[in-house]
Amino acid sequence: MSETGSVSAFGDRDHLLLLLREMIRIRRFEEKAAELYSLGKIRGFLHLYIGEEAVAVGAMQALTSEDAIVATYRDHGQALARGIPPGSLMAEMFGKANGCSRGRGGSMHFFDAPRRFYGGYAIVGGGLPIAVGLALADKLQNRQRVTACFFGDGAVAEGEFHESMNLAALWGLPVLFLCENNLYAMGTALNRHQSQIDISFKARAYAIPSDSVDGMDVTAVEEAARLAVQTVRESGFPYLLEVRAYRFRAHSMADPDLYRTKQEIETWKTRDPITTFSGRLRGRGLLNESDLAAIESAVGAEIAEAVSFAEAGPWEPVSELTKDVYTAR
Amino acid sequence: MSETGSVSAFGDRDHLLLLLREMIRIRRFEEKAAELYSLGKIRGFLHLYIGEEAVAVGAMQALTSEDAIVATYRDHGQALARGIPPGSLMAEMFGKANGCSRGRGGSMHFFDAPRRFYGGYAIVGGGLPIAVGLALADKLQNRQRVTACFFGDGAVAEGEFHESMNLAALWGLPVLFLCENNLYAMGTALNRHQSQIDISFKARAYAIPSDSVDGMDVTAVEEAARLAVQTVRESGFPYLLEVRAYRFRAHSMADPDLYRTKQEIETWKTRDPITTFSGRLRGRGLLNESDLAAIESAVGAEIAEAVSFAEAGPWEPVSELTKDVYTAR
Amino acid sequence: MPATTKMTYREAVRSGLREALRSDPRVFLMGEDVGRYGGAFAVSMGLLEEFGSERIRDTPLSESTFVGAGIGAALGGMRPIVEIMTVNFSLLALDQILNNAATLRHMSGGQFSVPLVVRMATGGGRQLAAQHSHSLEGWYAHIPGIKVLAPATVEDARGMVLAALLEPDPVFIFEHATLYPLEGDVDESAGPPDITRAAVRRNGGGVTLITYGGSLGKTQQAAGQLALENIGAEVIDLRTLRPLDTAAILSSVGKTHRAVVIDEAWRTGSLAAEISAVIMEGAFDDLDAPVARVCSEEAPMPYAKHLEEAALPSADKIVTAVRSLF
Amino acid sequence: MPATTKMTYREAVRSGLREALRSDPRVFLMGEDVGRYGGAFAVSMGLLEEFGSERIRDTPLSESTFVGAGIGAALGGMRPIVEIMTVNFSLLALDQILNNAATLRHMSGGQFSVPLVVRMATGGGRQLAAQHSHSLEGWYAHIPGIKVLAPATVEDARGMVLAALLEPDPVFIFEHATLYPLEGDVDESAGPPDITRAAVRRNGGGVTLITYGGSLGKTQQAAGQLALENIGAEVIDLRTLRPLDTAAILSSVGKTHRAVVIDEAWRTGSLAAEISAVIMEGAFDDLDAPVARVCSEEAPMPYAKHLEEAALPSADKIVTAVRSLF
Ligand SMILES: Cc1ncc(C[n+]2csc(CCOP(=O)(O)OP(=O)(O)O)c2C)c(N)n1
Ligand SMILES: Cc1ncc(C[n+]2csc(CCOP(=O)(O)OP(=O)(O)O)c2C)c(N)n1
Ligand SMILES: [Mg+2]
Ligand SMILES: [Mg+2]
Repeated sequence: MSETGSVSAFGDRDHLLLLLREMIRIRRFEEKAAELYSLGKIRGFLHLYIGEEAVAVGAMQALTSEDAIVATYRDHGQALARGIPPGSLMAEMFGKANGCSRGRGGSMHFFDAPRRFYGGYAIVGGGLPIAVGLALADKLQNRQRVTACFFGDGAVAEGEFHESMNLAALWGLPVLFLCENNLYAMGTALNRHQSQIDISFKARAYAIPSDSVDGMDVTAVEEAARLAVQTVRESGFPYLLEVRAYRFRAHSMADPDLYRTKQEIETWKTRDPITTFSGRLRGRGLLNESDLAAIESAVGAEIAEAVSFAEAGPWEPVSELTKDVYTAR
Repeated sequence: MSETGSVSAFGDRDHLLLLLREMIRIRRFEEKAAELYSLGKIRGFLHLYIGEEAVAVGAMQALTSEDAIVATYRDHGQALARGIPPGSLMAEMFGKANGCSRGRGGSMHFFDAPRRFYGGYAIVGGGLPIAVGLALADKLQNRQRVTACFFGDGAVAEGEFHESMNLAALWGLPVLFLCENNLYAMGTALNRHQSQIDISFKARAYAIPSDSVDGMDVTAVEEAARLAVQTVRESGFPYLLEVRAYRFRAHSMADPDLYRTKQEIETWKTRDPITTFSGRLRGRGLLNESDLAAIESAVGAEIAEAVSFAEAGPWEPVSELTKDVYTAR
Repeated sequence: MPATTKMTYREAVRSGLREALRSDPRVFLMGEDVGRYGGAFAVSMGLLEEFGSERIRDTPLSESTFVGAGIGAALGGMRPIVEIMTVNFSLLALDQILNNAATLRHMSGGQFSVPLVVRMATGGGRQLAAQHSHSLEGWYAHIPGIKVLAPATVEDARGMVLAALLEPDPVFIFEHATLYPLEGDVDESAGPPDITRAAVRRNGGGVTLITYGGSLGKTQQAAGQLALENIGAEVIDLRTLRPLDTAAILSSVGKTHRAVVIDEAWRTGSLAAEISAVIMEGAFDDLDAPVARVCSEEAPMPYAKHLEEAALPSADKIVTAVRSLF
Repeated sequence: MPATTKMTYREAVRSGLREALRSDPRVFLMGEDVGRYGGAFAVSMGLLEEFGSERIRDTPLSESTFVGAGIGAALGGMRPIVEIMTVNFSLLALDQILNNAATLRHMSGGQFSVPLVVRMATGGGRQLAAQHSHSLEGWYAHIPGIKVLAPATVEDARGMVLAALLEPDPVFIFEHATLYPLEGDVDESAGPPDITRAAVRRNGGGVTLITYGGSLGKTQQAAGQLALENIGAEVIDLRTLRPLDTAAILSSVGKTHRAVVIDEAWRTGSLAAEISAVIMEGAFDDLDAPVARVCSEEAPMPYAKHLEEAALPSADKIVTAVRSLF
């Protein structure tokens, strides 16, 4: 039970409860998604974020609605924390036309133009150049926006990580590179895919400022993200933030999870970002059982509603299969 | 006129004269190639190494005939220093069947199996993974060989540089990554293609040992290369050697060379690796005019012979165009 | 009669890999998660335990480099088998494939050869959407200097691994991801099959259905339906997509006078177009009707099941296409 | 009558770029050496001086990332023109092209669009050997979600830049490197051409010759030779390779009853195969002879001049192919 996490650094109790609620929303949303996957309501690949909720929730606090997000295939947490309605996400996973991508993307490809959520990318590393380009567009149009680009530790091995870091730094582009280091790329542990495992250190090869932070501690992530975003916004220069976390579930629903020990997973679970944070809040008298019950019940209702929204949603007509391959003229 | 270069570090006068002769061979070979290009005897792309002779000559001293070479499209110097007969190279550039690649590769694609010269690669960065694989084959077969991989500063920006460094270090593969940093990638200066211009420093992102050395000083290059190769051979681990040099000629015969000043070129020419080295040898009484004349005349004869060899070579019959697309069974 | 074993396509590939690893010390397997994880499709499950981490090598996410390293290792005397998890990620390695693997022998005047085997899963049908459902075999079949195999049966899944390793040049094996659970009987003592020949999977005189890989099942199904309509469909499984066994195609068309090509790729510029052109050039006078193509709709693959189904070839679409020729 | 100016193909592209840069502040150009160097083919010479380094951006050697950055910049409201020095290097960016540029509009349910223009030099014929002589337009034409243009004339070289920038979706322009010195008359006041239509470059009733880009000259030459043999060749310049103007192809074949497709790519799996299949499907009954293809030999391109010439299509080969149809 970590006692190092700061609890009151970011404003008032309302904000702290918001952080907690946001993490719980993601957790419950995904537990429901897993259940619906078993029922065959959701298909394809499903990558759960459970255990990593503090990363997206902490990071999103630092961004404004003007900023842009580039996400990964593990994008439920990123999308929910960004404020995309859970109904729209659930409907997407059902493949319904009221989904955030009209049911065409599924779990891996959430898009939401109003919230500047530029998509979950399923080719590992594929989102980084996109983020560089979005930031370039901002720079060329003299907008003080930040583009936050999420990617995993596995993506760091891809050439595009290297190219994107170099280009963003060379051109002075406002990108927050946010590495969700959960110690595994599928079944391959960090030290078996990186010859040098300190990811934030790698930023020096590009003269990019960087930091790393405990991703199991939501306020620590928020603090680090605020500093990072502020640095990017003021300097117009990129920044690499490595957030060290752990996924409690398998890589995807298809993964038998044979490459790590139960013991390792259990040890990490003692650092569950939700229970440790709610424990800290409780310990400081900021949260009691009824607060938690209220949160859980509101979240439960929200998710039930999301499922109903998805269930009720229409299927895109087959006649529209090729619609939007090109813009209608 | 640099006085810092060591002159006698590597053995006797014979060796020092060999270094000089090797550089002169490359210089004269390329001057002849440029002339033959104007005459239309050589076509396609021609990338001259003039100014960078000390790099290949110094580096090759450290390698044995068992070691492997992966070269670039700017491969004349690399090939000559490796000991491929100039006739075979010249014939290749003529497109003749007695060329080192049967006339199919031209200037950019020299190959020579007996000397383990695995080709000039014309896709920038494309040779690095090949070198990693050659080293992997050595490791898996318990051979104590080194694979030396040449590439330019421009290649450092490509994703394959990053991926190859990581993989070679992760797997502990005996690759000498040899970056010929001549400050330009075509018309783009180092500081306009790299956000952080210290190339040898980048090795730290992979926990790879590295060094950088003055590429205008042949004995300095030899010394650094010997240390690097010894390290690789003993450790079975990769090493990055950055060799800082300058090309006196344009990028290729097609390049009007508008992106750098005459002044800059002239300043670098005062550090010509051949004249400075012969000056140093002379200053220490190791070289006199007749030695130099003898070298020049031997080299001149060798190159004249190479041209004759090329001129006399046969054309590959058109009927063999598709030969060796696949192995004949 | 040889003893056969019932196994899945997945197990058959593994059986081929195991035999190759046992019989030739130069053979090794590398790719993302082929070791500890057991392979994204569980193909290599157990191989790490049997052969150790020197020969079953997990790679970082670096497709261009580990494919290039496979080329280099082949140049260096090894017989690497590289697994690219799926064809979708092979785009990142396409430069190494087209510019190095495919050129080195020819460009070096025959001095060097690249005996490399690359395996990858391919195809759609699993609701994986636009970035994970490609069928790019046709692109690979365009490249001189490489060979392209597409095992459609459990037997070929095993045998083609062995056959590929006998080749002195780069071979690419495309395993359709929906086939992994498919069951069949395999003779594990059989040697490598002849990969120069297409296979006639069903005889018929009324129409030739030409297909490969993941579409064979749908095509067989369509042939069954057509039989009920008294149309005898001959089903050709191309097996090797480069070089094509054009003789097999032309001889069947010479008999049936009609042909439909079934290919999961997008229609325009598909391998199906090549087959159509080959028939145009080699059997024009034999044709009683134009060669038809059943391919995927020209759109990024949608996630939703009904849309994906509508996008892909199906037995019904094949039957409809055949009917249109009469 | 509009005033025309004599200029090279290279200058015509530059003229198009300059007009685009002048008229729309969202337009910018990026790529390797487009600035200080003036472009590997001198296309962008002078643009850095006129428009400054914010709008004429030299990139590091990072094809995947600067193409991806073009996609991102397009998403962000700009109108990027990305130059990939040559098609040979575009393989390194193909993942971004196929998986991102081509999919984002569809996959996002129409929310996002990618108004990106990518230009690249293509083709062989300059003795640049196996890694620098590719013709991969056919691969690009396979990709739904993008458009593919191949200007074969000096006028189109200029006009297509302007037309591409009017498109809301990604457009790829292939400039055959041997065309840059070609001279022609251009009306610089002309607006963007209609890129939905192929062009009939020569009328004739005896055979349809279908080609594009760098092969138009050879095809015209062949048509001239055929005229001497009293074969009237109609020459169709496809201009847009995706989507294809099939109506133009079919209507000409409906008239001539014979067709030859000329395409510098390797034959198997070429765009020429697609054209042949399109004619098979749309004009089977019109054909008096099978559609023939004149493509490159299936080998990595050799450096030696006589071998390269033997590998590439030529006017002679076209004439021979046409003769074989009679
Ligand atoms: C280019 C590419 N190669 C392989 C894959 C298959 N794959 C999907 S996720 C994954 C692991 C990625 O790990 P990481 O970047 O750490 O993200 P995480 O899943 O841990 O969030 C792999 C190998 C892919 N999607 N893209
Ligand atoms: C992938 C790729 N992109 C672009 C090119 C075109 N090109 C050829 S050489 C070159 C510059 C390379 O610079 P560097 O690596 O520093 O080598 P140098 O020429 O200076 O020896 C470029 C851009 C190429 N051959 N390959
Ligand atoms: Mg991870
Ligand atoms: Mg350089």
